[in-house]
Amino acid sequence: MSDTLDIIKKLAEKDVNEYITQAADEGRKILGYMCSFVPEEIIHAAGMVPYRLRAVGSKETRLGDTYYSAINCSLVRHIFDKALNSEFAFLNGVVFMNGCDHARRMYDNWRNAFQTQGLGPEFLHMFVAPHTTSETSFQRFLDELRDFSDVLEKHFNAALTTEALQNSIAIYNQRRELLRGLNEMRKLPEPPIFGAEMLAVQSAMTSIPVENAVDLLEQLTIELQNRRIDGEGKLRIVLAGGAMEEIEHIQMIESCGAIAVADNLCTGGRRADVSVEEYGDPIAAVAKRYLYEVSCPRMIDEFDKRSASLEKIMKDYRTDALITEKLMFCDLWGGENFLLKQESKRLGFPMLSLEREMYGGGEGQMRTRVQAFFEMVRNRQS
Amino acid sequence: MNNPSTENFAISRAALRASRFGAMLSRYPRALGWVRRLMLPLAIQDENSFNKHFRFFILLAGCAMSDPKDLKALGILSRDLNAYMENVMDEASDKPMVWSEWNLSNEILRAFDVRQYVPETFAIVSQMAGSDAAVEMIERAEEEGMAPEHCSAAKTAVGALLANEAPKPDVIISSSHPCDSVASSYQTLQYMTKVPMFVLDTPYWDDDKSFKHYENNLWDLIAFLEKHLDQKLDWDKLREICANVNQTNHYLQELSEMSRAVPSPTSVEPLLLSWLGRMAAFGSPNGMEFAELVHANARERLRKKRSFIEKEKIRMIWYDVPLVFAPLFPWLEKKFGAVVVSDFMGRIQTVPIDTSSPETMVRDLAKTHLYCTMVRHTRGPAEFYLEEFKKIIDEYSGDCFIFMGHQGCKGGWALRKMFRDVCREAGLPSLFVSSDIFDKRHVTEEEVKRQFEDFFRSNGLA
Amino acid sequence: MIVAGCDVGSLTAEAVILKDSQVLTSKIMGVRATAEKSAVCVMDLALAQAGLKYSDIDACYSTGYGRQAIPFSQKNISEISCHGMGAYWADNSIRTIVDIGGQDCKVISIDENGLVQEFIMNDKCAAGTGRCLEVLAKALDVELHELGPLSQKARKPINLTNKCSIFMELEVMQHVYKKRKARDIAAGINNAVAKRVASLSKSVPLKPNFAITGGVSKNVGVVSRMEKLLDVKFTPLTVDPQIIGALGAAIFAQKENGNHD
Amino acid sequence: MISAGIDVGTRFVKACIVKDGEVMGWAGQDVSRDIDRVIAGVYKKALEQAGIKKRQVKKLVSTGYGAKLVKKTSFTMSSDRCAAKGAFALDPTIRTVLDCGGLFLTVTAIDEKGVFERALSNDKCAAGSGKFLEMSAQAIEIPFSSISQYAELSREPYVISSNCAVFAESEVITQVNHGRNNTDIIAGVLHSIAGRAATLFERIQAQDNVALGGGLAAVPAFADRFEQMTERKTVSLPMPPQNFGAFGAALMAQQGDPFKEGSRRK
Repeated sequence: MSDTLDIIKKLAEKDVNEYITQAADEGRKILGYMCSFVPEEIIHAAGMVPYRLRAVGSKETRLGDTYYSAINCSLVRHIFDKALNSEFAFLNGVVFMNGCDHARRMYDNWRNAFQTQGLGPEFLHMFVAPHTTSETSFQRFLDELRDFSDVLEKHFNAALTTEALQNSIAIYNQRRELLRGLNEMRKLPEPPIFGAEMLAVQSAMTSIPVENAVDLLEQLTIELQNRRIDGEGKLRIVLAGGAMEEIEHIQMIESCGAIAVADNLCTGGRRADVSVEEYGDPIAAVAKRYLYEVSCPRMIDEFDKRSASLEKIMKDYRTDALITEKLMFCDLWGGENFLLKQESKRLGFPMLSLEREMYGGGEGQMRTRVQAFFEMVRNRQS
Repeated sequence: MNNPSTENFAISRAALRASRFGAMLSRYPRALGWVRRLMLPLAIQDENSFNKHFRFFILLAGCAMSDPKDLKALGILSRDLNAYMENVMDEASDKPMVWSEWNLSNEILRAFDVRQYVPETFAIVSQMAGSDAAVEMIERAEEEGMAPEHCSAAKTAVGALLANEAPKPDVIISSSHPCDSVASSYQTLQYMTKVPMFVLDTPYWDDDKSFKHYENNLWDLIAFLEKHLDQKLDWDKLREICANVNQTNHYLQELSEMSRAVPSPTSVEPLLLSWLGRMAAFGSPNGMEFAELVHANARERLRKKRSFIEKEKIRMIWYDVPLVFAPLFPWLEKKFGAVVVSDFMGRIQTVPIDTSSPETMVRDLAKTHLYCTMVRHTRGPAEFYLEEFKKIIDEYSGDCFIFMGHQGCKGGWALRKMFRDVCREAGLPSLFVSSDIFDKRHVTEEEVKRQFEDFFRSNGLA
Repeated sequence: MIVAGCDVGSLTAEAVILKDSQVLTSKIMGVRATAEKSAVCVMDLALAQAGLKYSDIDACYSTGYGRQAIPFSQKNISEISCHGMGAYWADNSIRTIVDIGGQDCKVISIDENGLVQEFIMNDKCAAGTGRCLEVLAKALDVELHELGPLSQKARKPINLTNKCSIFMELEVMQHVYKKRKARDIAAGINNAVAKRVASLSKSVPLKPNFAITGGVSKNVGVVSRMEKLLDVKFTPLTVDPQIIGALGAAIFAQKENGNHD
Repeated sequence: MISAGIDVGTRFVKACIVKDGEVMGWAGQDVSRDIDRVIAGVYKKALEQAGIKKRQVKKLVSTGYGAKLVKKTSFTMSSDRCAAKGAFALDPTIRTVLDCGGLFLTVTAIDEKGVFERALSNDKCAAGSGKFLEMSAQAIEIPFSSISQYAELSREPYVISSNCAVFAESEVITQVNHGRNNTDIIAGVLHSIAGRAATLFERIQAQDNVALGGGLAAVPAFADRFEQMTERKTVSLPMPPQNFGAFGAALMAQQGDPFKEGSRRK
């Protein structure tokens, strides 16, 4: 029994938690953001708390649909629905990113709602990241990070010093190191934590101040030392995909006879444990980490690297199979699925693609597919 | 499934034959104009095995263009189009083959000694073959596991590759505009062809930093091409092309402005054709001549206060164009006297290129690329669409707005509310049709027509 | 040894009892309010027919949508594995099974032991399922079982272009209103469904021999069209295609519990 | 003057006979393969009810999805406009009409003179339509007429958010297998359809008063849920909601040239 894990799981189930309220009470500003490319360190260095927007708790997309259409991704529809329902009223600002077409349009829609319906907050910023990893793109990204720092300084009257940024990098690296430690344990034949639980941990970590995250992760690491999941007869799988919040979904997969020991999910462990270099120009170090390490299908020139990194994960974590998770209408993961399928044929690992809508149900069909897939993997192994 | 045709370029060859036939016909524009006029009532009926060929003929004979002079211009354009297709299919050529994305205007490529292929335009080429090849290619790609949500143009590109309809590339050029679909499908094309690919990173904003960034990208592209093609860029040739482009753009831009007149002396068709020209004839003497001619014809009509279509009753502003339902335009014209006075696809809004030095050329090319249709709107914030839209509403005396939404365009669909708000403020009735530019499976022609009819009726336009 | 398999699907529930690798009895019935009730009911019927009691069954496995909710089963196995195994048992030369059920369709590739090697199941859209056929048949105003024979007589099948089965229904209605012949529309419907399933099969290696199961396998129109599209011949199975799932479950029960003879 | 309106929808055909703005008779029937006979039959029934002869009808106007199937009409008119017309004639305080039909949800805004302002339809998706409710009710074996009674018993509606009506149906079956009450399921289905209607309602920025038309509006539980969601009261009109279209069409016929009204062109 792990107390900290239970605390963390509770955190993942809600969007507002006591840590965030406490930080707000202490006068810290909370800045919402949408995508893994948004540099948390810079927000933190400006004295604010970065907070990742999630769809958790959303039951419908009624208001979101007044802006978005039925061919838009259910994640953004849920999140924007929550926004229109004033469920993100505790935020002092939101940073959007040109991650994908659905998400980047939220910048437009939110501004429109701000103008027409007075939907807060006032600070709505578009953070732009390149789609390629060329030197030219790197320089542009560096520039964008500097501009972002300036904007934050100006708007929130904050002083974003080099020293502050170095400190922020250090504490975020601490969080990453702890996650790395947990991931090491997941490589064991008897991992201490289920994939569903790990997703909860990762989701929770982006919804609380990093200082609390480090504390919780430290306790969790200690508690998990003695926790073991019986891996006997269970397949070890890796999950890949875009945004994934539904803990129950991974529980369903694991209940079919598997443990998810690693993931490359947007809202999960995708490169979450890769640190920022702590020497040299801190902004450049941040730029390097975010541009080169958050490999997402939106980066057009990096598929080989993504594939190699997935292959390495599969080897390091000794996984039996890959399950990809895609939200309906996601062009980027649609393409990535296709490529991974080709890779799975080339490299000979079993792969299953699942498609779903955020909190959209469909468990029955999904379970049949997963169970049959696991049976198939076992048949192939024997 | 049906056995894949082993013959390479089967569809493209058929398209070329048809296009040559069209070019031949356009040598007798007056006669063609009459035949067209007589046959049009048949073509605007629903598609069945009987009139499929009629419709195909109408499409070849200039869609809704009826002025013989315009048909002559089409003939000029089709020369380059034919040359483009011949080039694509010329497997014996030892010139390197470069694939370049639809939205990239390709002046720089033309200044190299290469053959060029625009993967997405296969959908248009296949339509010229008078067949449902586009849908076949889409199905082909989907069967192979391509994501159904991808833009149908991207799916056709992949399908064409699978069906041996695409030439083998030596290099690929892509970019991150206009949408995720492109970003994703080019990774697929690169994976399947395993050749070097250069990706231009499209900036989001319209500020100096963004233009500079794109300009740097173009310099990178030139370095990349010089390295992989083992050639030097011919700057003199580029200068000549840029000069032609300036002229062409000047004509087309004026042409799109002329639609402000009531009745409109021109419509979306010449502009769309110029768009097709973008792939085959941009910066070429023929392309320029085409632009000059359609421009002169429209000016002539403007002077005489004559309308482009027979009886102009409804002036429509369009969002996107349903290429798959090309006979829709003649139908709208005949039945309702409806003419497209402005749209986001055909509208040319750009800057002249300063040809005085390589630096100025690359600097201004960067701008022209970013001001290119679709790229101009999709890459940035909603204002890029809406400000232009408001201007169109102010200037073009439109009666209604048609949002012929396209399934691939998630970013556009996400802005639907704002488009609607603008329309409401302007008191402009709006129709939102869910369709697809190349995929007939999404909605039938009958259904689209029904929606149009209801919409015109409801709003007292017809 | 006596084993049983129970398949509770979305529309029907089936039970099969095997004794020493021979089918002792099989039962099919429409589903009841809950999966549990359906299972108990159909198994009661099967047991009664065979003159057996629950305690006589050495092992019972379950499959189908309701597979988790069946009280008397020791293990549940996905219907994909069961269909593979069931078809293999009926004819051990079968390597590819196309199953078109009410709510879904799947293509299954099995190895020389009847075990699943590869499979695909529709997840994008329900067009290409039995339910879709049912809806379209209703729009055409014919019974589901008439659709196959009717389509065989078609001369000029219509072309249904729509992707969504609900909107396909409107398309069918439009053709009806235009007075197209019912047989041509029926053929159009069957072709559309066959095409959907055929395109799904592309992602699975198609190895001979082929079998087609599920309710739609009774529709000759779809089956013959599929054969044409995939360029294959389906081997007729000696077992009622509807009990294949339950049969597969029973065989798994036997394999995993029997003394390896 | 006596006029008639026929509304050929995706699920039902309705006919209405009107004399000087007063309803004389109306009838409705399911669509079926022999649509011509259905239309003729419905028309005949309506005439019988009105107690008049066919030739007494001066003008006939058709509307709805299959408006063109009606022969000898004076003209056809879009259903959004007819429904609005019908509702406004019954109650001139109406500013918004939400027509919830078999496959399409349409919301229409009208001004204080009853002039059509704008209309919106749902996205091309059947999951928010009467068809979906019908299919779900069938799947859990609830007769369409008692949907409301069942839905009222629900304590914890299970909300289905799937985008595909057929898949949503299999989701319904899965939930039944998980032992969920059919009352919760039908309430959930109603909830999700009402949600889509409410979205449309939001989109058009609807003004009071509001009238619900179409077959779905005849399901009281649907109307209740819709009211709860939008926090508005809908006006109940002295006519079955399925009939607004046919009634409006008949009124249009009385009015003569319909295209003058509300025309934006100078």
